[in-house]
Amino acid sequence: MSKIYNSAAEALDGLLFDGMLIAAGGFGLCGIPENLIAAVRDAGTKDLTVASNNAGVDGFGLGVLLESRQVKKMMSSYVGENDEFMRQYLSGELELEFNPQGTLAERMRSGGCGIPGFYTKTGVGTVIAEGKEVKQFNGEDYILEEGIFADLSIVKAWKADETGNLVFRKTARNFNPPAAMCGKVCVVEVEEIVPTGSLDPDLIHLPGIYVNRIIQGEFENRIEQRTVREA
Amino acid sequence: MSKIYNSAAEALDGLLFDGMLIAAGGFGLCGIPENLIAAVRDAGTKDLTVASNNAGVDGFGLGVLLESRQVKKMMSSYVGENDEFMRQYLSGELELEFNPQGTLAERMRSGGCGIPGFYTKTGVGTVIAEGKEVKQFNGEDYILEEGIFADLSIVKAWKADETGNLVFRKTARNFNPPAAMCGKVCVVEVEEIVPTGSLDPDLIHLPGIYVNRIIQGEFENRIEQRTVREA
Amino acid sequence: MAWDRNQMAERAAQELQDGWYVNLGIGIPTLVSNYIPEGIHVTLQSENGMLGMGPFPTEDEIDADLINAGKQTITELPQTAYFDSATSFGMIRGGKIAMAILGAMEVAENGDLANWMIPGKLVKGMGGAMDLVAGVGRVVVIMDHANKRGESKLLKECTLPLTGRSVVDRIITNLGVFDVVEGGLSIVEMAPGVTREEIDSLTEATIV
Amino acid sequence: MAWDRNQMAERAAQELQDGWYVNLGIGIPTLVSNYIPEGIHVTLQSENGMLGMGPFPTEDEIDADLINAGKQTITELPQTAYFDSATSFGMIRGGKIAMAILGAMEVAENGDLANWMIPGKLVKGMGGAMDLVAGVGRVVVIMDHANKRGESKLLKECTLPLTGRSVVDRIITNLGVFDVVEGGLSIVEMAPGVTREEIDSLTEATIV
Repeated sequence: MSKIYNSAAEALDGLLFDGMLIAAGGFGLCGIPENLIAAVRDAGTKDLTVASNNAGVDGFGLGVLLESRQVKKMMSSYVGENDEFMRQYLSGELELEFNPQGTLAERMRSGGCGIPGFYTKTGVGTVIAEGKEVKQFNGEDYILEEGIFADLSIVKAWKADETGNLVFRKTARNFNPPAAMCGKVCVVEVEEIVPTGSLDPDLIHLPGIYVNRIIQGEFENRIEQRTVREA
Repeated sequence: MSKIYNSAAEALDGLLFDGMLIAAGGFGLCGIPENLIAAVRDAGTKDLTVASNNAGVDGFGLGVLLESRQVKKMMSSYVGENDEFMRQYLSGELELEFNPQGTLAERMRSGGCGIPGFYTKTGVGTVIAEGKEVKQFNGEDYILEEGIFADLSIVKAWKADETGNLVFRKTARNFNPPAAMCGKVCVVEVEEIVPTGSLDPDLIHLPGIYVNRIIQGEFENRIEQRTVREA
Repeated sequence: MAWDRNQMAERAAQELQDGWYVNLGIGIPTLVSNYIPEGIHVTLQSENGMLGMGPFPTEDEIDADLINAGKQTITELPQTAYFDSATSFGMIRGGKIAMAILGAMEVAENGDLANWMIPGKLVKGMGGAMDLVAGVGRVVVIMDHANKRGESKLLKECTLPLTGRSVVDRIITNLGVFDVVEGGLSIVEMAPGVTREEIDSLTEATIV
Repeated sequence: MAWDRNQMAERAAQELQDGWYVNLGIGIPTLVSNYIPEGIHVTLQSENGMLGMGPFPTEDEIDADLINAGKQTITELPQTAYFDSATSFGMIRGGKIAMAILGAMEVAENGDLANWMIPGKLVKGMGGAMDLVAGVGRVVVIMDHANKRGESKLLKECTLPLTGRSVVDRIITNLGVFDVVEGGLSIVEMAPGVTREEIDSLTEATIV
């Protein structure tokens, strides 16, 4: 039973449905599953809820799903790097649930680890705490945050072996492992598929058990803020 | 400010006090901080609570702290591989708090991650649930488990660089990362200290931020169950 | 003819599906790995932090840093990945392991399982058993149908402290295969030569 | 003479202690890394998953897979370690980061901090700011003493939505250094030539 698929469209076949919850890896435009996002756009799946730290930019990353009006709701920590997002949000076409960045990452990991809720001090006494249960531990207030259980995870890794063991590269790791964990099904796009046995078993970032389908992607690797120093 | 100390005794200097809670890495006798355990015995610190999956064997691992009567309470998932443990437990000299193995590991990670409590299905409807808060998520019962916040972590790694970045080897990783995370102070013994810059930044299992003091240890690497097949 | 230990393990191996990640308990469940059908590839998890558990090592291959959850020396495979205990039980609790095959002391007709302690006897702890039964997709128990005193281990209600409530899906004993269904246990299969009357007389649990 | 941006950053750098792990926010806090005193070694965390953040890259070194939390291209150092976002905020929430130096819109005399949204204006989100102020050992704010309309940003109570309650330990403004203490703010230091009268007249918060 091979996990390797020939294209992003093929890898998503049978997994998409209107109204579903998708968890996506990436931070800004770094380490985003750009091939799978494009395939979701091509499939035309509607009323998506997308859990992702950011919402892409105009015309790239999750921005393409906003342009095509496929997203009903975003669960994010930082957005608004694209005009279309803001237009839809301000006009009430798009729902937005802000999550502190660490809370979002931990909610994804929790969902993947069978933990439906955990307590955190993050956001206590702020708008984030509104409507959430407060509980004291050692005399201090904490709020209850719930695990995210996604229908589908789409993530980007550097290398996969044929069994789905994954290795990420530098800060492109970011939300990809927690996003991968929290989906019922996880589809991964990678820069390189390597033969099983060529990755060191001690140095695998995410074991293949979390990975259902793999494609080799083509990457633009766009940079949001090119900052340099003199050589 | 060097993290490297010359001996286990030196590395523990000023960190030990009667009645403290120590989290220890290791599974069975695999990946246990044997040098640091011996140094705690030599220091004679009393009334210890020790969070560790197992309790060693007679005369080795945490067994030496039981023999010297330094342990008041164990928080473990599987014990009784040593007679002295059972003698003290059955005679009421030693307290024992059983934790399901995964709950123990998650409680350690949670403590290290500033999470004072999380909900799990593990142990629902069993003696483990007695006295614990039950909460429903999606119509199913979960119990509240609390994070472990240790005064000191003692762990064993394969390699450390001078800044405390750690790499573990095979199944000797086990409880060491979560145990390392949950201590106010963490002391690590390793097989080899390598120069900073010689570990691949992508392949570090536990970043040096979790590590306060490092020693090079000497290891017996005892095997509990030597099972072999014909060559 | 009731099944022997190896036949029970062989029958249990037929529960496996290609591509599955599986956790095998200590005892008879360990034998299941000897009978995995051709064409079925499963990856064995060892809950101390490993996917892709290989066979016992040769004398030359023994490595103190490479043991399974039963603390036996083992080997790795090309697809092996190591991880820490929090991650390991994260995948167990999170339902990523398709099936656990475990031994048991008692199973009740509602799927309650008792396999970790006998009051008054030496209590060694539950280890990872409670996490496994709470988390994995499907729990299959392999055990003798009756205890040494000839009493049924398939009960109306467990008498021993539980490992989990309503967690067992299927039971494989020396007499046959049983599913936990509404109202009791249903017979999926009987060992060759075992009769319904035998099963009825040796089973306390309701057979539906 | 009030401090300028660079002098505020230089003053903030004196808050650092040898061996500390530190998170620097976007804006003036980023400048702090230019003024780390000799003999003080600190490791900078970037909350998108990195410890040991290096300087901006040369044109040749630019790598799309290596950015900081402000999404700027950066470089790594010999001691660098990468990790995922859940681990990154685990160490933040768990108090492993000794200090965060952050910008702010308003700080109240009880340490309340507002630095993530202005109602009616474009809301981009809190990113990691709420996690940082809730989790790190010590929170130091660098900001101008007054806003563009000349109104104090050190208030009795914040008017903007909060990032965290009672989270700020110390505030460095162009006029001086202030600690959050019982009953209000105490003056730790005044910029050269700044008078107590100036501070009193430009500060809404209680000075104790």
